[in-house]
Amino acid sequence: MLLDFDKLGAWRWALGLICGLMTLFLLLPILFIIALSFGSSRWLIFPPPSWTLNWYVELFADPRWLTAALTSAKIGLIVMVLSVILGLFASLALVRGTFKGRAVLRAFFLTPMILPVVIVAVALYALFLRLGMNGTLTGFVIAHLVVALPFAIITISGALESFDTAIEEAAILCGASPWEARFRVTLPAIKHGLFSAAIFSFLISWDEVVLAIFMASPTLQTLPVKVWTTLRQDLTPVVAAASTILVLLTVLLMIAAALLRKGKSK
Amino acid sequence: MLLDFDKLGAWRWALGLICGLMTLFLLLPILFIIALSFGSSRWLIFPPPSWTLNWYVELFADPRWLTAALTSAKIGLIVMVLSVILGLFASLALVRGTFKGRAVLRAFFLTPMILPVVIVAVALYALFLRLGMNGTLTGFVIAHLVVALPFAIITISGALESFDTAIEEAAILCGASPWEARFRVTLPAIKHGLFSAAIFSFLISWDEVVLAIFMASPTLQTLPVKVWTTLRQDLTPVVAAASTILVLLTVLLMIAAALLRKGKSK
Amino acid sequence: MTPYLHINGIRKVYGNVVASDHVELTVAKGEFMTFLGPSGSGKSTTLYILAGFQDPTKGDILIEGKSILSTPSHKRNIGMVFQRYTLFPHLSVGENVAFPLRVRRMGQSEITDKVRRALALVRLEGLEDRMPTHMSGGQQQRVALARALVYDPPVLLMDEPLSALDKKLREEIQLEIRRIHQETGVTILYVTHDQEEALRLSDRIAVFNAGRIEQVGTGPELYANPQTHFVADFIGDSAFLKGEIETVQNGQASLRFGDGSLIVGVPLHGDVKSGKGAELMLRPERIDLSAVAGEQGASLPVQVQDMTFLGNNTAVSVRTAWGDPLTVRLGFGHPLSGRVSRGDHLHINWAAESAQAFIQG
Amino acid sequence: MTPYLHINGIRKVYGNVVASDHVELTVAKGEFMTFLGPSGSGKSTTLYILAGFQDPTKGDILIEGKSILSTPSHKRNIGMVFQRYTLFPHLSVGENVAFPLRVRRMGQSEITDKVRRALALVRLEGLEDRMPTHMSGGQQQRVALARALVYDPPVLLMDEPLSALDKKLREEIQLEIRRIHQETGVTILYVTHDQEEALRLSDRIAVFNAGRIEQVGTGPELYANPQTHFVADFIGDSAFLKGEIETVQNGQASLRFGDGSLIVGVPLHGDVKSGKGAELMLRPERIDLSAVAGEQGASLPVQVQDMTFLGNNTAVSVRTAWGDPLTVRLGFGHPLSGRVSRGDHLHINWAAESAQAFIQG
Repeated sequence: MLLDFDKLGAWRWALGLICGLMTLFLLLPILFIIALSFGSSRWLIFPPPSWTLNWYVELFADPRWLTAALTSAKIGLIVMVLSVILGLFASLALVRGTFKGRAVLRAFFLTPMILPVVIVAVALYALFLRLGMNGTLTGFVIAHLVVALPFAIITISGALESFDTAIEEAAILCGASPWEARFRVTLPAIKHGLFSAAIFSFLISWDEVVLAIFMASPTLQTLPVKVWTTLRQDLTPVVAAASTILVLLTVLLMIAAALLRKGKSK
Repeated sequence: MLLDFDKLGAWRWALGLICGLMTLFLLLPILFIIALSFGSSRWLIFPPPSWTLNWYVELFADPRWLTAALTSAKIGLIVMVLSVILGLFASLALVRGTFKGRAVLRAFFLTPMILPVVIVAVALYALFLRLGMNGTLTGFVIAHLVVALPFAIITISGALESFDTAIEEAAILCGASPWEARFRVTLPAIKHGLFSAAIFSFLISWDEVVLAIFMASPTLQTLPVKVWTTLRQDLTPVVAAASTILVLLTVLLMIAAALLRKGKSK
Repeated sequence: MTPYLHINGIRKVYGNVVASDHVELTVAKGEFMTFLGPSGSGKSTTLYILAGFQDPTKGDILIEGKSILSTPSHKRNIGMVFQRYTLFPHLSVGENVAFPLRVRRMGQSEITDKVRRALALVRLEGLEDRMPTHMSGGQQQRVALARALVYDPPVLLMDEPLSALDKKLREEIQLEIRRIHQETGVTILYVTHDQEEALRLSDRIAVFNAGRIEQVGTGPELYANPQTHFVADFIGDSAFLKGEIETVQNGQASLRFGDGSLIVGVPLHGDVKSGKGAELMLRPERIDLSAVAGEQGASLPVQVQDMTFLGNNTAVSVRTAWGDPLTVRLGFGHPLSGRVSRGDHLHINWAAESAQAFIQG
Repeated sequence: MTPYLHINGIRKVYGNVVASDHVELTVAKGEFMTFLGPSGSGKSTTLYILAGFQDPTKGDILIEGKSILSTPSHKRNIGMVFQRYTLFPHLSVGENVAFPLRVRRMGQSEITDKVRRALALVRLEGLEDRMPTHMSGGQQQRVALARALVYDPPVLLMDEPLSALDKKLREEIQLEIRRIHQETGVTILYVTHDQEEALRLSDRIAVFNAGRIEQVGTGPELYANPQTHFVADFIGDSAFLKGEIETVQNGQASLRFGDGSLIVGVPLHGDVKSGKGAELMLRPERIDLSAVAGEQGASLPVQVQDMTFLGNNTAVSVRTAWGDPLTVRLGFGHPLSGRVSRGDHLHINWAAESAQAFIQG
């Protein structure tokens, strides 16, 4: 109550400065790319002389882009399912278990979050070279699962922690077996956490580029890799169109996740 | 109390499976790289015929590696300082302010976390092309600040939210001016949050590779970029040595952050 | 009584919500004044306005005749103890208490001396080096009290400082607060929702309800002579019986009840024009339960519903002939104690002057 | 009394901590038994062992002579209401109450019928479609009660079910629980730390302290005849005066106090060999304050320290000649009411048989 906007004083200016910088360096360039994807100039002249959907037509006509997008979606969906299932089991053991070394195990599950992604990529690449898994769908899924799982575990653990075990105990005293209680009471109660974990896992895979570059083969690459490699060769408005689609799906899914969280707090 | 390890049952097997997979795909490859960095074989034969520190000697002797590491450290430190300062101001406004649009502003500050990093990189690259800032230290700092700031804001906001404003009010009624109260009471009380934010911000910059590749010039590149480009040309044990150093610093800083958090909860 | 502090028609509106309205009160120097009321009744809002954390929508606050509204919080020289624990977590107990003196740029030797005396006042001598996180809630609130008093503020605000403590500790610190009030002579404004705490501590009590002060007075005054139904209900146990006003003469009413009983000569509060319905208020300890109607005073027949042994007394739930429930307490040694059964037809008797009636709103 | 439920020498150890020890109790069918004690006294641990959430380190639990320890929780057919709100958040009130019947694979028409009757029992008729999150805490605990009773369990466990509710609501639901106990005849084991709640509800009370049962009995028994200092202190108000044992005869002691006063004929509890020190326990409502020493019974001179008006009585803090403090309550109409001043020299008088003495441990 000490700080309403009229009394912000110096904060007000600092806040304005940060907003300005963020808008300048983050939002404007991305809006700029989105605008270019609808612009008629092949040479990315801004502002565009006129508006067109040509680059989207070109994008969808090119089977390589479509294949990349489908690959991304396929990998993302598999990662999502595995990440939620494994994350649920790991979270149950971490949150509910009383065995020793629980803290160590939890730290271990979160290591992929803190290791430099380029090192994870190099390490997985070296392993997959031996196993002959580079350029395979399995390789992609495992690589993305390794980075997505910590987020799924954090999200599901959080939901489990805020779920009072007394409710599960009540279900058991009501006559439900421990397994029945978990399936009929605990899982429905943490479903928002499971949905969030699913969305995060999909997005992490959908947006990931470093690991994907290492895993990719000429015949199997994800959308971010295709954007990356195309950019390296040639700055065409088709890349802007592909980028726009990537951003669009990301933002839509994040809004869905936010609405989910809001629905839960009601 | 319903689930101790002896009663884990099926969870136990699931947990064992996940641990096994994570160890196989994450920890082993990284330990493997660390081992290779001490192995005597130039051709990365495993297990190494004998142990050596040669690759570290070579690494530190090569001025390009040293320059890259210094560049990484310099950028990381600048990003750290700016991220904590800007993060503190933004958090104060977001947590304490009562103005309208606070939720929107908070969502805006967190957008860099959710946008695909390759798109952020493309967008910043396009902007910096115009501004002539690619390959400059300023460019690097701004790019990394954009991705580090959301984490700093989350960490500092969390610390501020768990700090009871009544304590600040008590300081004011004791005779401290609002600014004096903030500096003598609020800042010391959230110092753990500030330290965490500093460590996170530094690490994000230290480990980041996608933005850095776009910003890099032949004369100015960070350690992850150097690892990346060297790898593309030639798989030498020097890369393994550099990777080991990257991982080591990351893990040390994360342990420091964890100890900090533990000290706070005491 | 010299009006040292004057709360002059304070009104505070948040959006569409009126948090307090027409709050008017004078407090004498050295008085212990308690704001008593349920949560949301405006008592804390009034305290926050005094502290300067909020500005009133209307009205003024005067100390010794001068408005303090334009003085910022940190220059009002007012002490305050909060409901939540507000010790500075990174400072030791000694440094917490020294804080108000440090911001006043006092010399070190004077600070050391004053801190020692303030800690002695709250009976925590020698704990200067303890950290707040290693103290119990009761000790923390004592330190907070020492910190609020170390700079000798003329006015001390206390916002439910004991509500987080358990009963035994609360009563212990209540005694301490009373002693400290007597020793220092500071003017205290104390907010609580606990009527027993208010009765224990205060010189006078202002009863808040729905943003307004319903009545101000000493504890015995409020108990013996409540002016409104709310005050009668909030302070002390009370039973209310619904009836209709038959006649009113000299502020005394005759009430007719559902079974035709007539009770005469009851002091009546409220605006008679607003209706014929009224409630008769009885204090349980002034009601006597007996097998026959009392010869003097008033009496009504009742039937016993339930008995509960409560240690030092037995609560007997009875019901009047027209169905209103009330509870009578039989103390140890009462002739009927242990001889009442469910379903018994008995009488409640009371002295006419101990009852009051309130017009139904 | 047929011993329907038998808690046979339960001991529970967590690591180095003994949570409960030698807990031995029999409960009759349809009895309302309360476990009363401070937190950490082992009362909840005993309840959890009954529920099957924990296994005892030693001892057994028998229902109708058969051990239930090897039966898993979900097959014990026991009902339980928890301290925290445990309604299933994703199910409606009706589905919450139906849950125990669904896991028992009961037919839909029977379920509908039983749910309606269970909700009627807790006075929430027709709220089947409400979601738990849209209900008050009191309503949620009523639904939890309906869910725990819908499958007619012979035993109902209640673990401080009212502790999160405010006083008024608590008393209201206490009445409901009493009524439901009478209507259903279920055997109830009720855990609480609130002695008034225990006295209101229970047929018998088991007083827990430091993992053991100190005494079992009806409320009036425990109040009139506490066997230990702890029980005397925990149930009802009491004052303790420290003295030394002069002589003991037939279980009755003569006590000598600091000022030389001798009080004779006090029933003595505890092992006399363990020391000469003893504490005299007096119930405040059995003490009379007067200007002169009583002619019958026992008497001690005291000096008035402080008075507090508390509505239906005035608490007078007095101090004995050797400095022990105690509080006497003057009810309305007491001859000294309103005539006591600080510093007055008065006497406390009591009937000899109303006091008890406990050996100091």
